Amino acid sequence: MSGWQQNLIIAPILIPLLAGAILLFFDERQRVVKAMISVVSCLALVAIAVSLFRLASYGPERFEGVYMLGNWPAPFGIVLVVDRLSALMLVLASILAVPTLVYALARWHAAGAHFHSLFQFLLMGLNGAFLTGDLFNLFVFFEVMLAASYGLLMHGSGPMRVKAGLHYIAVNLAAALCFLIGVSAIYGSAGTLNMADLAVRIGEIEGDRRMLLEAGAAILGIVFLIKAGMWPLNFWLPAAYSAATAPVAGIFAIMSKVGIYVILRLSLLVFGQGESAGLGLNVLLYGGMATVAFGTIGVLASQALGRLASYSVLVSSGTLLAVLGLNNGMVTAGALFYMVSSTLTIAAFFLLIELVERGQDAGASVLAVTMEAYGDADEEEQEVEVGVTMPATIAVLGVCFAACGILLSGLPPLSGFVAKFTMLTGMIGSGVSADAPIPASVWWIVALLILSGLAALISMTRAGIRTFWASMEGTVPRVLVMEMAPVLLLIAMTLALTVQAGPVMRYMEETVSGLQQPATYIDAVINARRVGVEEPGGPEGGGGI
Amino acid sequence: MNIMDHAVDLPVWAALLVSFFLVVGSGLTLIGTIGFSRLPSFYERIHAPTLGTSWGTGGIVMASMIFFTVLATRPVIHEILIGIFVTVTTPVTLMLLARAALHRDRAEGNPDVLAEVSPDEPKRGPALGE
Amino acid sequence: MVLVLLVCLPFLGSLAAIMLLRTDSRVLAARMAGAVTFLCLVLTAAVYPAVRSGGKLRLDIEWLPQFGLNFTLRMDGFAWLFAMLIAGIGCLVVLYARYYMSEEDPVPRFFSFLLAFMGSMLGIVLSGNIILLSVFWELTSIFSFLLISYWHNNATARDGARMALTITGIGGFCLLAGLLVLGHIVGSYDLDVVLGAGDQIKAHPLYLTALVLILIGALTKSAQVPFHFWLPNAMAAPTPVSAYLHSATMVKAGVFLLVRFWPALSGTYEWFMLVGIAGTCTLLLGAYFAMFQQDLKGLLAYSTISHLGLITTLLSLGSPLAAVAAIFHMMNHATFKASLFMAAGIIDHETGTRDMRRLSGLYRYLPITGTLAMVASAAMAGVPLLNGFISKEMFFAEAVETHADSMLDRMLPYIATLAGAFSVVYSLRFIHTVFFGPAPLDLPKPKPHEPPHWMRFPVEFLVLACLVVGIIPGLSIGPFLHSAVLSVLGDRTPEYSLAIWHGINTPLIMSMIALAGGVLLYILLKDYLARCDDGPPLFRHLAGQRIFERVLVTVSWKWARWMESRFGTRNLQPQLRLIAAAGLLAGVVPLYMAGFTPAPVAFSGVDPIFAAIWCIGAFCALAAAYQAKYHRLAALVLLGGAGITTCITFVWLSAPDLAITQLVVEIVTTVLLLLGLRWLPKRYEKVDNSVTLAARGRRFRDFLLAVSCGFGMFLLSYAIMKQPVPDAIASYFLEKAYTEGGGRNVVNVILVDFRGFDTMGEIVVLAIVALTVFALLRRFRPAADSIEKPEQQRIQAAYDDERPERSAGDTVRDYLLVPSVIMQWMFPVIVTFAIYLFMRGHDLPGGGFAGGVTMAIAFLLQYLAGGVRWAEDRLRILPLRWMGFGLLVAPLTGMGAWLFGYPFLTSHSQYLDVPFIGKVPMASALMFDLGVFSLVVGATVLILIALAHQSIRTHRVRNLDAPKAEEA
Amino acid sequence: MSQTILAVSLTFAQVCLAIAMALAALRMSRGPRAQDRVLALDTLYVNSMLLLMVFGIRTGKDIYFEASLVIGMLGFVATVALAKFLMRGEVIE
Amino acid sequence: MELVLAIGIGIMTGSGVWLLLRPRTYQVIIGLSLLSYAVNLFIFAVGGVKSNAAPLLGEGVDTSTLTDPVPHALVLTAIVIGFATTALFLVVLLAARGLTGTDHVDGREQPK
Amino acid sequence: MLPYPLLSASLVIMWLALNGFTLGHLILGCIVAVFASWGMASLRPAKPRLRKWYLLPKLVGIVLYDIVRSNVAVASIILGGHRRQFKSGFITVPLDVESPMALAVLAVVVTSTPGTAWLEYNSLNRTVLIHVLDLVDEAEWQTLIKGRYEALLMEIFE
Ligand code: NA
Ligand code: NA
Repeated sequence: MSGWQQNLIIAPILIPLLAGAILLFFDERQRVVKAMISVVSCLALVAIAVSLFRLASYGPERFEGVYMLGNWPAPFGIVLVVDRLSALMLVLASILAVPTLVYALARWHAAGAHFHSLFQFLLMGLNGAFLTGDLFNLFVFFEVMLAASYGLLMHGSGPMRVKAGLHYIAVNLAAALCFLIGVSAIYGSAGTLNMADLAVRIGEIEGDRRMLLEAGAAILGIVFLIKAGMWPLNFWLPAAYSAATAPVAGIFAIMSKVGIYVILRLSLLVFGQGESAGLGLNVLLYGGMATVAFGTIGVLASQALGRLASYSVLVSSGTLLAVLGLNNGMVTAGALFYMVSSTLTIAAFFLLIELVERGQDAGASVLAVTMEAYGDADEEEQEVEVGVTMPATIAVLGVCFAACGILLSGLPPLSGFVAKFTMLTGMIGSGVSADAPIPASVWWIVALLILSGLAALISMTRAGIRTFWASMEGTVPRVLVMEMAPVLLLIAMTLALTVQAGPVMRYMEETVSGLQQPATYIDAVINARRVGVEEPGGPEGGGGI
Repeated sequence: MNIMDHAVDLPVWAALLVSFFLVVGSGLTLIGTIGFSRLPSFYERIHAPTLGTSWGTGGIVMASMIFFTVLATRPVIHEILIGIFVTVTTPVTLMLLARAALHRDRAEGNPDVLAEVSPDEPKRGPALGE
Repeated sequence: MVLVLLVCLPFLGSLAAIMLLRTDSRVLAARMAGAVTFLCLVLTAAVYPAVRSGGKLRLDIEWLPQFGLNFTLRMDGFAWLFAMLIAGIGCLVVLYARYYMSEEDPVPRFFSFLLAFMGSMLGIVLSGNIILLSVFWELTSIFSFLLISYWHNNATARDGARMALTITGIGGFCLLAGLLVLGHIVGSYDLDVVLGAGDQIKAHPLYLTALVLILIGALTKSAQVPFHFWLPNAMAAPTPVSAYLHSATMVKAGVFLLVRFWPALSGTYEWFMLVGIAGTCTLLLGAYFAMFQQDLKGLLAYSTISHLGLITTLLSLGSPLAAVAAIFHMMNHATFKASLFMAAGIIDHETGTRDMRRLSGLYRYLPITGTLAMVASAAMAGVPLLNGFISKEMFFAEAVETHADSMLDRMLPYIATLAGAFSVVYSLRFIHTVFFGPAPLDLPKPKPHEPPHWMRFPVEFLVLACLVVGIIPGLSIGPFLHSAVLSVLGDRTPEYSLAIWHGINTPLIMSMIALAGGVLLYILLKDYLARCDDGPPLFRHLAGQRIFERVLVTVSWKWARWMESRFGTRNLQPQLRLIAAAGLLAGVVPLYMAGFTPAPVAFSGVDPIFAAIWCIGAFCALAAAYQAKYHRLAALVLLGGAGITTCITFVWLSAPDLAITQLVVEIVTTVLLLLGLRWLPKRYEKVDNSVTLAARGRRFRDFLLAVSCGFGMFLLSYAIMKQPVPDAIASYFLEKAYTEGGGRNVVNVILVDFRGFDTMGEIVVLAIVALTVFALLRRFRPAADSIEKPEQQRIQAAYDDERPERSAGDTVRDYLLVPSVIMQWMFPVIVTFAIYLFMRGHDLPGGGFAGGVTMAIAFLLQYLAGGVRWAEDRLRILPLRWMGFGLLVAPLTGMGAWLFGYPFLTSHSQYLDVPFIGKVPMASALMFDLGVFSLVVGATVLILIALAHQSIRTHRVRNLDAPKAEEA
Repeated sequence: MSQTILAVSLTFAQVCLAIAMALAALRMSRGPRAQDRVLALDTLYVNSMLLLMVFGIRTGKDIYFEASLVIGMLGFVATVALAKFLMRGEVIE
Repeated sequence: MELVLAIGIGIMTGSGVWLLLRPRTYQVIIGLSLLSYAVNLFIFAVGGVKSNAAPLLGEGVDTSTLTDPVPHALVLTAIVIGFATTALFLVVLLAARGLTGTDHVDGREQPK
Repeated sequence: MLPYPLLSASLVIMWLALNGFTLGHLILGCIVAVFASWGMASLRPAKPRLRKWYLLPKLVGIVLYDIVRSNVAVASIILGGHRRQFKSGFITVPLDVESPMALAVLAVVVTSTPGTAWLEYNSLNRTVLIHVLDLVDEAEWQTLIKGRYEALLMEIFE
């Protein structure tokens, strides 16, 4: 490994880390400086993620996407791996970060201490989880991400957030313990922590050790299912996501996707072939379906927009899980598209909700009451009246809301439709040969997908009518351009996804075909060359400089 | 006990000395703890563990020092730090705890406990029972 | 290119219109919309030569080619005819709306939606890819929603729009699924391919599935029974919208689809039955309902339903002639129904009501409009010399002649005649009630008069069309119809003639019966109709709308809420229970499925002392679990016992590093929990021991779960420990730690070098937590019962107060006088020890983390000894600086390797030979560890001190509250 | 010879200390008062420290020494905090 | 040794899980602490347990006789993270108690 | 530079005891000790004035001896608990020393000696409450503490 391109791989982790650390040296009152550091970091992340995305799309022949930390060879040291999938996730995370951060700058970043540091660390955790090729290191980055998310969830304090935070933390601590048990059971039975090495070794493990390995993997799987929000392990999610401040909920949209990412990664890399192939696919399939059903119910049952959005997260996760459970390349490619689209959608929706509800008297007064009762008057920064009443505010909000509704229910012309269409085509459409019988489970998924879309449609119209036409009479919410622009940007991205569906889907298909050939990944990791070392074995005196 | 292979080179006198200190140290500690579990009142129990923290620790520290010094044929004295720190810190614990107990007993009006001495009644006062 | 322009122009126009934010730009918006629609009309007309006699225009733009979804536009004769209809009537509607819409309405928005809707509709008819078709299909649903709800302050409009969207949305989703199945059968979504694969489709086992799904789509859109009820409710829309949506476009989309897929799907028994039943029911019920409407637009709406039923019925027959009739009637219906809607709109506009019970004798005010309406109504009733007559004749003919042996088929002529009679009744009623009879009383707008000419012009034009087509069908519509029919039926195109007069035949007799019967029936019903409530007898209470809304509310709200609470929870305990159970299952099921047999339990080699220590540890753990509810301090102390057992285990089993770390963490954790304990409520054992049976049950279940989890972990850990240690990566570390990592303590070398990246992440976690704790505590408010000083302090303060010789705080001062001296003197000692632990980490047990925590304990001890004020008066720790420094040093050390061309965190280890001193280890890893040390100190101190500060903060809060309480 | 002598005395010492720990643990759970429990914890700490030192002699390695030293030097901090909590109801004022 | 350790891990897990399912926040935090002991020991145990074979390199130490250092490193990381999260959980439960007035995990007393 | 020379020296000795004696560690130990005593200085403790520090070993000797003696005494009380009756009790001892450092040393001495426990010091009337396990004669204990330890301490400090 060599060249500056190689060092780009670690940049998505280091940049937010350094930014977060530097931010600690500034006082809370130096808000502008803090905001600037944060924004610059996020923009740099976008640039780097996009470059990595381009590099990864060249394929492993032209870009060696393995970074050996400390120059230690693969199964021993920790490696970071950039392939199409991780590059995609990096891009998604970073382009989600910019609008949510900008949105937060309007008011929310001042609602508590250390918002920017926590935000940066969250990005660090996300990027690390996407990049790492090591199971335990994955745990560490999970914890980084989660720890930051705890802080961000409770950013702004208040009883709802703290209560939700308590549940969220308790659940995630239990999950973290499972994570540790799973990883160590895998280490105890396979003797390695490196994912690629594990994929190699799993073929050689026999008998009892294999069973223990599978037990460990299953326990590990529970963690990712909790994170992804699979029913019945997902009750924490609506409470947490709907309690968080808008920008935080916005960036949280990608957090449940981390679980999905890991499941996708591990199931195809380690459990893609061999004796343990397909471990737990049925759990994904039926669990995913149950999740979609539960999410759909929740979407219908939600009166508050925040909960509606949170349940949409579950629908999105459930869809992905169920669809991944089918283990069908074409569908998986569609699922990746869906993941990107739904993440952007949900983020946009969370951001939008706050603006919309700002116009509603009830919500506003509740907020005011909590602020008064629980805010710490003497230390709290004065709540600045932000936003001006623009004539077109309602119109723009309405258009955005409609766009979100269209996206959530999978109606054309936005990317939600393309996403559903691609998945459905792989399940029941022209992607399946006319002679191939379609199993019942697929029909169930199709039915659930359609019903969930319908539920979103019903709920969103209900909510939209209530907020825009029935109760917003006369009151125009004060909204800053700085808050509106991020929402518009996110929606514009879904529009771009629709227009560029062809190239994007081609990337997704290549991603999936890459995942389906784990040998490439494994070779890249195991045979990655150390700097300044001719042969494996190392020079005299150690890997010194 | 093949685990003691490293002690092959230890002279018998040293072994005896080490054993002596070990037995004394651990024995005193045990006695102290027995006292701790058998003595009837807290103020009596508070004395018992000091057997362990004084010569209980001292004995084992000595044993360890002798053992490693003889074995390594150079003075190994870092164990003495343990002795010093235990000696210095145990009183802190005991004082604070005993005083806490005293406070509680007084607050509860326990008649067995000596009240705080006021200048006008220099010796034994009645229990703080109000 | 023309095709793209046709589809895109309306959308561009729509965008442009919405940009006209100023609502007073009414005329401008209308002009632009008019221009756009007219341009579309001209463009469509211009391409006629290309589609004449079976020609086709086609344009392919790649969109998602690998999934068979392309932006394919395709225009054949049928599409052309429809496009003409859409653009033509669109033009007229725009013109009409220019006058219809009032000053207060935000008109640009209206035209924007209308244009977008028109674009979507054009998209449907021009789609050459069936998925693209469904895209535009859904767009029409969305824009029709916006159009119907245009007057959104009106609750009826909102409800109607929502219902329309829900029904057509459901249909749209089904249609998409059906089209996907169609694609699955055919292997392509290209319309031409699909249309060419009719036999293959009909033979496929999924034919019925596809058919049903597609039919749901088509029938919902066309408002066919039983999905018809949305249409009347959509009448809350502005009349131009109704005129457009419910004559030429929206509802026609459904029958358009049936015609479009007619070659591919029709001709089977299933098709006949499904489409036929829906069609005939709609035909009859629609007409029946229409008779009893009191709302003008409601009447027209139900008549629309009925006429669409007619078209559907025609299509169900599967005969080519019937298809011709269907296409023809689509055109005819569009013309007369659009004109009728506009006429109704004029009446509404002029009189302020649409209620037929209030309208009467308007002919004297609106003679021209009245005449026009009469002609259009006659067309609707199927009176000869008008276009409606011809297509109805064709329908009667087909009803008689087609035979697909079934009950339905035998009944069809009678149904057709009856429906014909009904249509005569409602047409007659429309005219008679509104225009004849006495002058109207108490109209909302008392002086109705003829509208401006250009508002009436569309009606005139359409009525003219009715007449022209009705009188000279072959010359007017003939060629265009023929090219449309040709493009649908291809070589199955039958011989047909559009003549008015075919001699006296069965259809003519049927027509006569219907006309006569209709007139008779109207005379009979007249008086009843003038008084009755809105809605048909028998079915008045069976309002589809109400049923739908009730079902929707029940399913989507009541059931959903019930199920949400049934299958979800907002409580923590069930969630944790589920996680524990899931973890247990995940661990057990794979083992059970694979037939795992645990290794036999071996008692040999058990060190009795070790076993004894674990007895103590287990005892402590159990006792802690038992005591945690009421005896918190006891639980904490017992937890310490379990901790020390863990620590001894680490030592016993060769992990001195772990033991040290565990110990220091243990100490800090204890202090931490104690700091927290002060803010928790007092809990007394006696208070709540009335345990219900249910609670006992829950406890027993939890107990079982806990025991199972414990047993599971026992099995798992025993099994793994008993496995021969696999050829792990460990040997590499053991071999390279010294030679390449430059340290003898392999664990530490792993931590700061081999896996230093983990450590970096770990310190970030610590930093994050510290920041979060800090942020959270800044807003901390203790509960009411914790605000007060602890009981002990109050007693001691009171004691000090009581004695004259004592002053406040004497007790605590004396209490700490002697201990604090020792605690202070321990400070430098512990600091030295912390540095020692840090320095030697690389070679022997210790390291940055243990050193850092030890350092933090040194600080903590001073807080314990002297209190917050005393300590902070002397030690200015600035934890954030320590943290920031640590967080920078660790990665910067790692980045140092870049300077030499090595990857991040590559360590540099060397023993520097310093004179007199000897070899000094100079690993860059030490620098990294310094970062760890610094961060750990900062974070630990920050957490502890932030918590400790709450005590003095609440004193301040208490002081602030005190005056308030006095005032109150 | 020395091995035997040491083996016997080490075993004796370990048994004594283990019993001592057990007694302390019993007191810890029995109480009756909080200060008994805290004192028991402190005793348990000290006994563990001694046990670890004996273990060090038994293995002949002084790498376990730090663990004992940590207990000896820092173990009292937890007890101090507990005691202060009992006395003042608050650890840091 | 394995047996003793495994039983110990089992008992700590059982106690921890029991407490984790209790309604009071303090019980939960003690449960989490017990569970993290159990899990740390489990991680530690998977490398195989050996007495007197600490992974410290010295002159003439046969590396093959030493224990697997990897789990040790993992446990160290786990201890740190466990400490951090315990601290956080504590503060959050205090904040929740302050805001809701109860120490029930759901922020309100459950009906019996 | 060196606010507490004796402390610094002790820390250097501690450092060397921990690390073993090498020149490098001597230097490093000195650096650490200086650093640590600066830390101590920042706490601003009441600075002890050691007058006759050479008497310290004497004190240590006496105390060690007493501890041995009382170890035996207390052990016999515990082991013979049922056979031998003993009576424990509180005694109040008026003290003359005032230096907190000296008081601390006295407390350490009293508490380290099994059989006596330092309970509370009253700074107002300068008395200390001591609990004695085997209290036969109160006055004897008072003279023991005052005469045997306090006098020596008064000599050493101030
Ligand atoms: Na007083
Ligand atoms: Na004593």
